[in-house]
Amino acid sequence: MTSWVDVICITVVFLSLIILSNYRVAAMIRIFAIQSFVLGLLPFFLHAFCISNRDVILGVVTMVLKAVLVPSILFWAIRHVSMRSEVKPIIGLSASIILGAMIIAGAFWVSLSLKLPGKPASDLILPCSLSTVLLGFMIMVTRTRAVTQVLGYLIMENGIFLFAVSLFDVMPVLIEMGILLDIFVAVFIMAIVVNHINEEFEKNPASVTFSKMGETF
Amino acid sequence: MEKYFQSSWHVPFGEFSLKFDPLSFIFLVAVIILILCAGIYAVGYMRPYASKRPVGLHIFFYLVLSLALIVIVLANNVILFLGAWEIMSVSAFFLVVFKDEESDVRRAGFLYLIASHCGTFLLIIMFFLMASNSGSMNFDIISHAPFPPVLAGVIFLLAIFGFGVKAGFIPLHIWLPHAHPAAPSHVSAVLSGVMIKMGIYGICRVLWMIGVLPDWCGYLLLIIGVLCGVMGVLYALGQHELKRLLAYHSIENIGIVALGLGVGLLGESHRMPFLAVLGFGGALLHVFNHAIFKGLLFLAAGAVIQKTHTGEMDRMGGMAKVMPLVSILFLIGALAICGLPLFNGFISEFIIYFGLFQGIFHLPLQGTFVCALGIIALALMGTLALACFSKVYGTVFLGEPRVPKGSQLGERISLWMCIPMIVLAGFCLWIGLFPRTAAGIAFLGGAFLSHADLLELPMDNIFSPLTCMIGGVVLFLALVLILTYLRVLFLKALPASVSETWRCGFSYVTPRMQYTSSSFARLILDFFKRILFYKRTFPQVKGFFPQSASMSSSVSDFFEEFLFKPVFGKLTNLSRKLDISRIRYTQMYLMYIFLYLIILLVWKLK
Amino acid sequence: MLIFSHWIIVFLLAPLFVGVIAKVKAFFAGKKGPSLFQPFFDLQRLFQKDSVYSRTTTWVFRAVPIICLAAVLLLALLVPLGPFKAPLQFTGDIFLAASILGLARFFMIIAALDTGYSFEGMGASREAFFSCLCEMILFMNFITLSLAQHSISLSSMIGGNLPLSWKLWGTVLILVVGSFFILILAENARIPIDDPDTHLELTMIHEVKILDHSGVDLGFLLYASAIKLFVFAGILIPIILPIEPVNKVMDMLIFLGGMLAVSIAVGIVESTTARLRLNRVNHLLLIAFALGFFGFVVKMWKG
Amino acid sequence: MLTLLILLPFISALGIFLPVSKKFILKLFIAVSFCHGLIVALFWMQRPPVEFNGFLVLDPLGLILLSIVSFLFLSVSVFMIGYFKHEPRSNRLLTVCLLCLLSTMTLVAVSYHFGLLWVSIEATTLFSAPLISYHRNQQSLQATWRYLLVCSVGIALGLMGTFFLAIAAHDVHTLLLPAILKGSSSLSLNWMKLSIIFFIVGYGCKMGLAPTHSWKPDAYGQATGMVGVIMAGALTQCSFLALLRIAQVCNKAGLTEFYSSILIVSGMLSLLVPALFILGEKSIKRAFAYSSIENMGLLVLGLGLGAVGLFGALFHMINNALAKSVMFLTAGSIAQKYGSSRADEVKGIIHIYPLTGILLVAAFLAGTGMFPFATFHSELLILNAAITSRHYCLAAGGVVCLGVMFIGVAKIVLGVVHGKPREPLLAKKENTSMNAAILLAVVLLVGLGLWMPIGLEKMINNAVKLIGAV
Repeated sequence: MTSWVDVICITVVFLSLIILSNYRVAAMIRIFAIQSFVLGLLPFFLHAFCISNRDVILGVVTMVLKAVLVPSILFWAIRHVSMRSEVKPIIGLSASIILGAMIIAGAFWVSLSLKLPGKPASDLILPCSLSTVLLGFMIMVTRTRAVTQVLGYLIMENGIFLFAVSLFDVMPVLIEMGILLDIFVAVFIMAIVVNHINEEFEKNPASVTFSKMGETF
Repeated sequence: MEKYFQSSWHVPFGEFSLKFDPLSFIFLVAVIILILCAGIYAVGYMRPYASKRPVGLHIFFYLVLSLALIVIVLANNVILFLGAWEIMSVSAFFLVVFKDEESDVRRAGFLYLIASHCGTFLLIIMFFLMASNSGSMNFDIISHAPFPPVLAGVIFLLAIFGFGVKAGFIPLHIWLPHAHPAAPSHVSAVLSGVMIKMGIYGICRVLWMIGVLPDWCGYLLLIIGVLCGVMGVLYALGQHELKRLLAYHSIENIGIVALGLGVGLLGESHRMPFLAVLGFGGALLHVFNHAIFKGLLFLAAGAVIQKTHTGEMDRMGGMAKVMPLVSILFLIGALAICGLPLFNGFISEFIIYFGLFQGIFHLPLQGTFVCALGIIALALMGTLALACFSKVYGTVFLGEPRVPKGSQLGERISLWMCIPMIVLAGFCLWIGLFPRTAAGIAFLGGAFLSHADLLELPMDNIFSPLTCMIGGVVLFLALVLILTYLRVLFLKALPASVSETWRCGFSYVTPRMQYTSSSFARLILDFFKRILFYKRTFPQVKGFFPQSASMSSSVSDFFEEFLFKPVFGKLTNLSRKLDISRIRYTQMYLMYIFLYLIILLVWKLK
Repeated sequence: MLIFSHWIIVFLLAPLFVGVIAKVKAFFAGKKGPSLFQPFFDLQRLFQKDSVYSRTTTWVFRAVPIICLAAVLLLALLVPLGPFKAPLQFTGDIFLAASILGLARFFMIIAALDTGYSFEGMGASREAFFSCLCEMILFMNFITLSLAQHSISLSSMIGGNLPLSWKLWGTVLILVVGSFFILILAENARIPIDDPDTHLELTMIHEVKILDHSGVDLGFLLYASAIKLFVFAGILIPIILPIEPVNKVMDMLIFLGGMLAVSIAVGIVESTTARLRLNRVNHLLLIAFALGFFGFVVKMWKG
Repeated sequence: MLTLLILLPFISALGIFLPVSKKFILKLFIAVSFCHGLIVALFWMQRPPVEFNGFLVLDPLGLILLSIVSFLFLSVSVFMIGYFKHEPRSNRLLTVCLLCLLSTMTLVAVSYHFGLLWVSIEATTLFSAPLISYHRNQQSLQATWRYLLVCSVGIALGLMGTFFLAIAAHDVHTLLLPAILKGSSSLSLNWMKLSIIFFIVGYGCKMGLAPTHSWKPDAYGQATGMVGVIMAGALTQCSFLALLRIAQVCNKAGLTEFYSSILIVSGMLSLLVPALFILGEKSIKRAFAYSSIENMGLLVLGLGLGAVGLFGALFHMINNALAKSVMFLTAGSIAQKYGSSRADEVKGIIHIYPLTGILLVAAFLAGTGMFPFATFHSELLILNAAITSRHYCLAAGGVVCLGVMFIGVAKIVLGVVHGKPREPLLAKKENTSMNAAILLAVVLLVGLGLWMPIGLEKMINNAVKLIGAV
């Protein structure tokens, strides 16, 4: 079973890299949905042969929230936005990929010196989750559009989730649900704000650049 | 001589501890006299504003300021002192910005507030250094702890800068010439008379707490005194505005006080208690005297300004005929500030001169040299002040009015305004003619400050010359009386006629052709133009029938124009630039977080 | 009593001193010159004249002659005149001297401004300026002398064994004397700083301030300036010549001889040099200050 | 009791979704704030029992924060009476979000589990975001966006920190605070360190510590005054409570040195950065936002310095909340009167609205730590801590920054207060309840500055003991 966990970890990182190398928003959301689905599988493989209620609940809720609801909110958000693709990433795509690879290497290198206590399900969990978090961060930093930033944030969260789900049972289920709910609501509100920003653009297209920031009121 | 008042005050490190000792006594008396006089004066002075402005608020802040001043001189606890100090700064700020629609006034208030607050920060550090040395916030306990020389030096420097802002030490004086003219006159009197003295009080208190300082501190204070004194009076000479001129004179007088303190410090560090007492005593007496005569001058100037509705000296003239009483009172103040006999300024300057000469005789070589420098500077200050005040008195009160006569009919000067001035003038004369009491108290303060015992010192060495000096002055008065009598005798037989001033044959002469204050000061300012940045601008007059032309002269305050303004401007510019280039992309915000995280990780987990 | 004898000497000899200077100048100009007692005649004439006062002036204008005369009379008491010791001497009397002169100067200046005319203003302005420099010179020399004698009383600073120590302090004293001599010329409005005889208002300093005074007032002022010159010369002489308290007649003779010498020196300087341009005067005064300062430095060097 | 306190605002927030009138919403909000305040006041006499298996505990630290929160809501509710008299817009969303915030902030104050702490802090972020965009214009949306994004990222880092802490506390098998404290000897130090860094950066974002402060001027500049108060006074300090909780663990685990060195650096940066930006600033609210960053810097500096500094920091928490309430409420009242709070558009307030003018000056003096205001004492305490612990350069640098800050704020505020008055665009009268709300805070602040109640001192001392700084 451990090898399945390994596979899931690798897949998650790989999908993050693919999102990084993509500039079509719709495609990015879809890949994110796949990534979340893969992550949702993780609890089932964690505790070999003894799948607890807790794992089932966690897995199902994750899949429903992250692989279905969140992507559909994001699709809803970009439906009103005429742009379908990223306008200009700050760093070019190929450069992003190279940088992403370097970040992955860095994350693995850092993980060398950190030893997880107890007996983890897989030794790839820590480096992979770190890589995903950093890649998500990188997406947020390099992309200029609000939706893509939300995506970056979500990928980061996925990284954290990978870490959290697989490692321990310290958290009561309630708290974990709270965490998931929070993230969901965050995305929900972000989507609304993105939408509002968009409406404001259409009302007043002259000020697309956000040049004058926050002075009045 | 020392009395305590203790009460609990429940704030962190706070205790409501008041202490009354000779040092606070001198300042307390000055504060109370001036506050009362200026307060009574204000009753008359504020009357024209009563319906137009929130005078009630003004009075409230005046009372708060008074209370704060009193608490400052009595406070025996760091927190209490600092609290009262802040209250003083803030309430004085509100008093200064009484006429806040005028941009000059606003600027002055702003400058004052930031200067005094920044000074306070230095004081906070200084006091905490002292407190951490002794482990208590109580002044008495602090003063019992021994200070290592390096710490003492650092504390001294902090005190010089922190209190120097309030006292107006050059180059920290820049707020002073703005704030004093901006405020109403009774407030200027309090500001200049006692508030800036709180800086001196603070320095004295710190000196008392530290005890013996290394001797470079004394030299430093002497140099500061020379710089303040000479530059202050030179700047004063270059002013056209009456109250601004008086404000610069405050800097000069602070310089004189610093000279005295410097001598005292030298005496202390070289174990010459007599010299120390002379220096400190002279300085303290001058503090008191300056409070009195500067208060008088500001009040009189306020009366003049209320009458003429302008502070420009070049638009005044002949006021002695319009307001004879005020003119005499102003003359008394002027003579006192120039350190001329009969009045109190003379006494304190004499003691400081005396101390400097003692320093010349008894100090080592560099001490002799610096003291000699001090004497020369003091002499120069004296004559420059004389030039300055003869200019003021001559142009404002004497001669012909430079503007049409009708424009000088402002408000009547009420009795409320006259009585305080008369009282202050009385003090000038009293100390000038009977200096023994005041000087004795000042020496008591000096002895307290230098931890010396007055009874063991040869105080007669100073008191007997002082008595002789007064004898000489009285003789002079007698001579004046005799000569007046003689003159009356001579003139009895001879007719005296009244006519125009003899104009060497010119016939068409207007009052505007009189020497103005600017033209009077020109020679001296020209001589010092390199350090004063004295500029005169006048257009070339062309043709046979030239159009009207005007000439103007100005002195720019080096430290303000070339030190503070550029630095502040640069900082503001930098800030603007940062703000404009403030990254507009939200990504950058995230980038900072990312970098910060990485840096912390690398730094801490390496 | 001593006070009155001092004043009598001053009243009698001061105008004479002026007369001697005038005589010397006349001699150098190849003229016979007025009588030595001419200043007395002038004063007598002024005291008999009636006065005219300007409408602009106030009490200040009228008070000034009195204050000036009183000031110099007080000053005279601080200075030893030959065998007559100074009646008023105490530690720190130099400050009384300086400040009483300052008081007179203050009133002189404001009286000039009181007339409300630019000529007097001009004079006042110049007086204010040059007096700054003079005061510095005065105090510089006082410092050096006081260092030499360890006293700050005028009588003991210039008296005592000072003339005997020329061997020891010769260089210092030469510098002091030079500096002080220039000071005398400047303080008393003599050529090359000022011309007491001219009536070109634009160039004058002292004379122009008293342009509007007349009659008795003018008399007082002239008397005051004569006494001032005399007293200043009286300060200079004991620095150079030994006056011992033993032999009164001898001392008087030495004193009178010294006075004569000073007046002749002043006369010679007045006759042989031209009046300086106004903007050069401060250079001369600065030179005097530098001399004094140099003296101070040398004194410090010698310990 | 605690559960009730948390649920009360939440349930009333749900109630507002029913079709009720504007007036009713207002009344409800006031009632809830008062009830909340009352209950918190009762807690000062008698601490409530532990609830939910030790998940909800009210200790002195929590009580201090809870009282701050409660007071701020109280004064905002009073202010609101006046504010909505002149405001045509609906108050529904605003009130709902405020009530939810109250609920979640109460949760922050009482949660004794690091996971729960995280959840509640994240929830406060979410509920506060819609408040910033209250004005619904482009800038406010932009500001909201930035706030949301930065804080979410920060919170995500905080989550990682929580997980790292969980790994470090592997042997304890729980994230309940008392359990961790008890098992502090078995904590894995390396993971602890990692977790501390993530905590400080993560919750620092929420607090607005430099260099993660950048959302602050935008958000506070856009938020209405009331929201500014809640955010600057309560929300940021909620995150500070999280840092205090970590400090408890660190001090127990012997990581004080490690922890405080980072905090001192953060604190100094947070003093320096606003000083760099303030001089070019034009808007009152943005200036106050910089002042808020500076105060956060002071808080963490005090925490980092420990001992007296810690006492100062806790005292400063209270003072800062009061000062911020004065500052932002006044700014809000000006912004409502003039439609702007920029120094070049508003002039001479003191001539038209004397009381508001005076209050603004008071706000400025309180914010910069002038004497009769209690901020003076807490600033001094922190500076004193720097000097007694021989951080001389720190004290010197801090003083310079505070000085520049003072200059900057003075320039803006005095420019607004004084000068030739310009008529307000929307001529409105002074409003009693608005001014009363501000005055209340002013009076409290001055009162604390003149006399510190014994009970408060005891409570703070208990809290200091709880943190267990050396």
